Amino acid sequence: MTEPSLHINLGGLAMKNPVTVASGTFGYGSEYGHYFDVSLLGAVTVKSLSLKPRPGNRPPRISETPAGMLNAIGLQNVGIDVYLKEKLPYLREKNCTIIANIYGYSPEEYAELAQRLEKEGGADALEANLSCPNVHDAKNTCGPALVAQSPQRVKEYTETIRAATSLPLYIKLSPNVADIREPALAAQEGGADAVALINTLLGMNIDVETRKPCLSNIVGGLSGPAIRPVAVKMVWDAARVLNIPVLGMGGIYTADDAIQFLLAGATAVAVGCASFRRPDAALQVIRGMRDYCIRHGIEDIQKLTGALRLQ
Amino acid sequence: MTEPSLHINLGGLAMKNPVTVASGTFGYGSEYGHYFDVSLLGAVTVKSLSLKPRPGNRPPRISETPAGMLNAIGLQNVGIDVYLKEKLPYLREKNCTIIANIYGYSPEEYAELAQRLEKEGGADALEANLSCPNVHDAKNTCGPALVAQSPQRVKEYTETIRAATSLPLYIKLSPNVADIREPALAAQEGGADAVALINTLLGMNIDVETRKPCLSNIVGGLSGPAIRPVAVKMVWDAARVLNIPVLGMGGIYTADDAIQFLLAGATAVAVGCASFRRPDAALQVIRGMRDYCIRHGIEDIQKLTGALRLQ
Amino acid sequence: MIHLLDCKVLSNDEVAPGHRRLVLDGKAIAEDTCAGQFCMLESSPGLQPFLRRPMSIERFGGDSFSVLYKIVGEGTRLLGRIQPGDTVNVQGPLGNGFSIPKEFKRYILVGGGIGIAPLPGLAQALIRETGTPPEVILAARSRDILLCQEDFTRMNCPVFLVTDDGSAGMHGFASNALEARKPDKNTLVYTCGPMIMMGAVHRICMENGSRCQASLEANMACGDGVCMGCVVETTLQEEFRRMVRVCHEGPVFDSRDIRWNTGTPAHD
Amino acid sequence: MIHLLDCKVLSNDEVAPGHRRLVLDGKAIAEDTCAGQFCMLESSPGLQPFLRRPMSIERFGGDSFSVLYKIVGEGTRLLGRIQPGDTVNVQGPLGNGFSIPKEFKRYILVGGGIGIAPLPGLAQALIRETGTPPEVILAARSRDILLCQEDFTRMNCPVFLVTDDGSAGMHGFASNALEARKPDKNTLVYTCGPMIMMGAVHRICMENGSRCQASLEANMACGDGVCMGCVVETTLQEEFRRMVRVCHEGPVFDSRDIRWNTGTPAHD
Ligand SMILES: Cc1cc2nc3c(=O)[nH]c(=O)nc-3n(C[C@H](O)[C@H](O)[C@H](O)COP(=O)(O)OP(=O)(O)OC[C@H]3O[C@@H](n4cnc5c(N)ncnc54)[C@H](O)[C@@H]3O)c2cc1C
Ligand SMILES: Cc1cc2nc3c(=O)[nH]c(=O)nc-3n(C[C@H](O)[C@H](O)[C@H](O)COP(=O)(O)OP(=O)(O)OC[C@H]3O[C@@H](n4cnc5c(N)ncnc54)[C@H](O)[C@@H]3O)c2cc1C
Ligand SMILES: Cc1cc2nc3c(=O)[nH]c(=O)nc-3n(C[C@H](O)[C@H](O)[C@H](O)COP(=O)(O)O)c2cc1C
Ligand SMILES: Cc1cc2nc3c(=O)[nH]c(=O)nc-3n(C[C@H](O)[C@H](O)[C@H](O)COP(=O)(O)O)c2cc1C
Ligand code: FES
Ligand code: FES
Repeated sequence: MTEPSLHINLGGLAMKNPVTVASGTFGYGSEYGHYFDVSLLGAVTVKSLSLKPRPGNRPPRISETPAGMLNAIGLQNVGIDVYLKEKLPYLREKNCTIIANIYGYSPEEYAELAQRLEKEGGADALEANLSCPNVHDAKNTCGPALVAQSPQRVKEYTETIRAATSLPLYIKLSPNVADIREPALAAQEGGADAVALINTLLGMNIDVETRKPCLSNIVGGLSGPAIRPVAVKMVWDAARVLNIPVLGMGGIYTADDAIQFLLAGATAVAVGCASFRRPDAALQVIRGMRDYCIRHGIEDIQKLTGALRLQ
Repeated sequence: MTEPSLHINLGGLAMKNPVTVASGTFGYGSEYGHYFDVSLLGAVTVKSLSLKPRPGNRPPRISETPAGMLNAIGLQNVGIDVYLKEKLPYLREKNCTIIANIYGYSPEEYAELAQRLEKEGGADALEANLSCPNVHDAKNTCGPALVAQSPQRVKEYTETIRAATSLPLYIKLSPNVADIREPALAAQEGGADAVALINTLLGMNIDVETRKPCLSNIVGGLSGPAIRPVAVKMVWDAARVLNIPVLGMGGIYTADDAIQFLLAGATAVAVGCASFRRPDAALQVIRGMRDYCIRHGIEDIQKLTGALRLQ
Repeated sequence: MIHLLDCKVLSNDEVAPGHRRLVLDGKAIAEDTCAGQFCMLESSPGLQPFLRRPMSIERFGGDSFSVLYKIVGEGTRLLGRIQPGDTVNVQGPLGNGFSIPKEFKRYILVGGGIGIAPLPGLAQALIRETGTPPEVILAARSRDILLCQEDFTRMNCPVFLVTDDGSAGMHGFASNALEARKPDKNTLVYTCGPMIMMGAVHRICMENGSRCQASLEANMACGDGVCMGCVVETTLQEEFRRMVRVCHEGPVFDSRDIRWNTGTPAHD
Repeated sequence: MIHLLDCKVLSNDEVAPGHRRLVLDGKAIAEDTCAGQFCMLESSPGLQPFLRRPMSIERFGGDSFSVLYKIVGEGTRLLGRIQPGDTVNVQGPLGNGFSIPKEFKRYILVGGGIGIAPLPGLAQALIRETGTPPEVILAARSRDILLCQEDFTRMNCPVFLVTDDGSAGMHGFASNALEARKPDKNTLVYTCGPMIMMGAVHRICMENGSRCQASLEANMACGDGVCMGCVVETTLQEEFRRMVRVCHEGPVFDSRDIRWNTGTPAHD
């Protein structure tokens, strides 16, 4: 059989295959360059960028859990200036497709980040992280603290960012909601080109010998294979009501995992903390998807999106 | 050192130790009688009872996931009449403390179940399951479908059931909410004696070879060690704002897991699908908690509730 | 009586490509089991996989019993790595085995693939109860995975082979082979194998007025009647018996009680 | 150069109660490593545990290298069950090892418990670079887990033992033994062991004007500078260097750069 087409288009971004990496799990791309040619990825998604560098939370920041991990990094990142000067050149030289994930303290900060990244050629698409569970102080938060938990705020933030850029704009949402369709539709109404699902689930781990939380921030975000069923369900829910595509993620480790997300309705997927376990996990996912297409006689991988059989 | 006291009181119910089993994972108690003396449990919580017997959902109903499982049983149960006639005598003869979990289609059905169970001596406490993810048809639901996802409805249901019984009343809540404190406080306001956290997380698994959902109901509830960090976090959130105790559950497999829940603020815990893996899991949890108390010089296990060290 | 035992591994040898026999030291289980019952094995002491694996008890007697398994996924792959001397936690025997009513003239066993596992034990019991070795139809994809053939020939059972690819015996399916054996209303057929095969065997039996006992498979969590996860749909009228548990009411059912043409059985 | 290799297991023997040495065939890693670097091992091919385990590279040379490990939890327990001939996936060498400035007169190695692992390799490098065997303080809870003693005596290093329970050498802690050796401003101390021990060693060094390189531990997810999970707090002023990655800027740090009295280091 002929080589299957793996090309997809994610809300205006042409990708040579449906696989990117999840923000925060692949650094700025170059870190994994010694394991494989990162330009083979459909896109490289970089760690959340903020206007100023951020030191992040105090350690310990990670804790292992059954088939997963908690993190409370707190968005430690180099900031947009260093990114543009020191990290971007590698990605551009390699000819990578770049999704820049952004984080701000207000709609205006997001807008400024978007504007600068577009103007200075820092990204081919933007993913606005409205759902980081680790930048608030667990001891003091009260009420739904994430923008992504309020459809109204998702819409406002999206509109503001939308107005600032013509790059493809993805809104990254949190699974810590009663109904993922509400913030997803709000992002669509606000002008997003796609939604990215899911960020980590809020979680907590305690060392019973010391009786202390395993993370200095007390709570963190749960990722890894453990959460995959939750993520697939949310993609399935959202994809059926949206007109814009879904970038699916959460626990993808193998090509089969990734294909579950496509069948549930995702147009593209991101490999997250699986890269920590297998630095070339994303590459293996791409290869496995290609093999799956050949084995199942699928000429164009886009045919898999939403192709769940209910009968 | 002297034998530690494991006694606790869960919203009016005296339990000889803080360990019960999660509804739906221990049948009606007698099933596990050939593995150990089930009266050693702090309490036996029985499978959700409805007014009429229910056949449940079509198979397949379970699907394994990383460090967990999905189920979509759909509350297959013998109904309250058969329970009272055929199941209860075993538990009473064994002298078990009984928590009867109830499920109805309306507040009135819950109230009727509560009333009959109290009148006919069918329970020492009641747990109202307002959070079963498997009794709705995934294809047709729209909007938050669970009572437990609406604080307003939680309060109404709780009030109605409260008015019908003087038994200790626990309200079992769903993790599929943005902020667990809202339904927890609503249950408290409605007159609950405790809240039970958490029911399963909504999830989905797909067989990529057949492209079909692994469950005939498409979506199901995720349980097992995979969800433990999510459950501990919710217990921690709820316990800090409630005046009533919390019955914690979700992924408990070992005594250490159970102690995490106590430290996070639970007064008692339930061992769920771990019993499928190890029929005597709950017994081992009790033994391990006792050993922990001895090792740590804790004379009264109630001292562990909320004893997380934040410094 | 159901036991929960740490069993010492006596051997774990390959018997055909991708198929192994795990022999376990476990007197209590060996003594209390009968043909067609199964056990739940821990495929690893860790959390992955989380659930036990259901396996038919193949041979049993004395202090030990065996399971014959096919490596299909993570759990069976881990089972395959177990060494003699290791310990495996086993829960069993579980479920209801085959029953042996005496009023039939012919007994035919139809095993497909790894579904053969409980049938040698059944043949032995039939010989004991009826005095006559049953006829045996062994079906497999191809010749190298036709299992247990010698067990049956040793018991003097007439054995009929059938393979999907014609590499041994008749070319075709188990149901074709059964049809060729002309079962009649004095025939009791026992079958274990893929659902699709058993459905076909059931239909041949119905067409010929034979009776059929089928040993079903289903995804299981507890294996012990508790979780309600392993049900199959029946043809029974009472609402209450519309869904029966493979682990508890089964795994062996009268094939007439099963709704064979239902939507998505777990493994077809 | 960092490699991702499937390494064949050459041996995996117990060296002390609860401690083993895993010797792996892996030329690329053996060639590219230097004392104090580490690797990330898969403790099992399955999903549990999910993360790799960081382990110092102990011995290296020719085609193979080893890790010396203590069994503390699930991951190391699984490592302990690995058999010669099995394959382990290894990522490494990672991090920055010890550096050997030549301006010091005395070099003292202080290893506590399993923290001894990278020190024989360091002693060898010091002998190569400075011509003199360094002094070595070996600390452990009790005599039966004092590791690698022969490695040092074979290299003619003066070895000073210290145990918590007095069962061998001096009775006390590593820092007491170091104090007794009277380090001065011409002394460079290298230390690896529990955080609490290294903090005490650091203080003794500061009190005596010595320099100290400490090899830190932290929970790690990627081991390779990506996840930002393994940071420790530094005393450095620049906001940007307030948190440094143990896996990338470390694991070896100048002890003055580390904030030793901070709240909850992962393992103290
Ligand atoms: C009563 C009974 C008796 C059985 N006897 C045997 C036997 O003697 N020899 C043998 O090789 N197999 C037998 N099976 C099938 C065996 O249980 C599965 O092949 C095995 O569970 C697959 O596990 P895995 O991890 O390798 O595969 P995976 O596909 O990775 O398993 C994923 C999940 O699906 C379940 N599953 C997968 N295949 C089956 C199946 N065919 N039936 C039930 N659940 C399945 C697993 O238990 C697990 O929960 C029996 C099944 C049942 C219900
Ligand atoms: C750079 C570095 C080098 C190391 N070198 C060695 C060595 O040579 N020999 C040796 O025996 N140990 C070494 N360790 C510690 C070793 O990594 C842990 O003992 C091991 O990860 C424990 O895993 P476990 O599953 O057995 O324990 P568990 O306690 O079950 O592990 C749970 C989680 O905590 C992490 N963890 C537990 N203890 C430690 C620890 N002390 N340091 C870091 N993470 C930990 C694990 O990686 C895992 O994510 C080193 C650690 C680091 C960071
Ligand atoms: C260590 C770590 C750091 C992360 N940092 C970010 C981040 O900076 N921005 C963001 O949007 N998501 C971040 N995430 C979330 C991931 O992008 C992803 O949504 C999540 O981990 C679920 O996918 P996974 O289970 O495949 O890892 C981070 C996740 C991890 C594990
Ligand atoms: C097979 C199965 C059936 C269940 N049935 C019920 C039920 O009838 N009523 C109920 O309130 N919860 C039910 N639950 C949810 C459990 O009581 C528990 O809340 C959940 O499984 C989380 O705990 P665990 O991870 O320890 O299993 C069921 C769970 C499983 C796995
Ligand atoms: S597997 Fe649980 S009831 Fe059958
Ligand atoms: S472990 Fe990931 S940055 Fe160090």
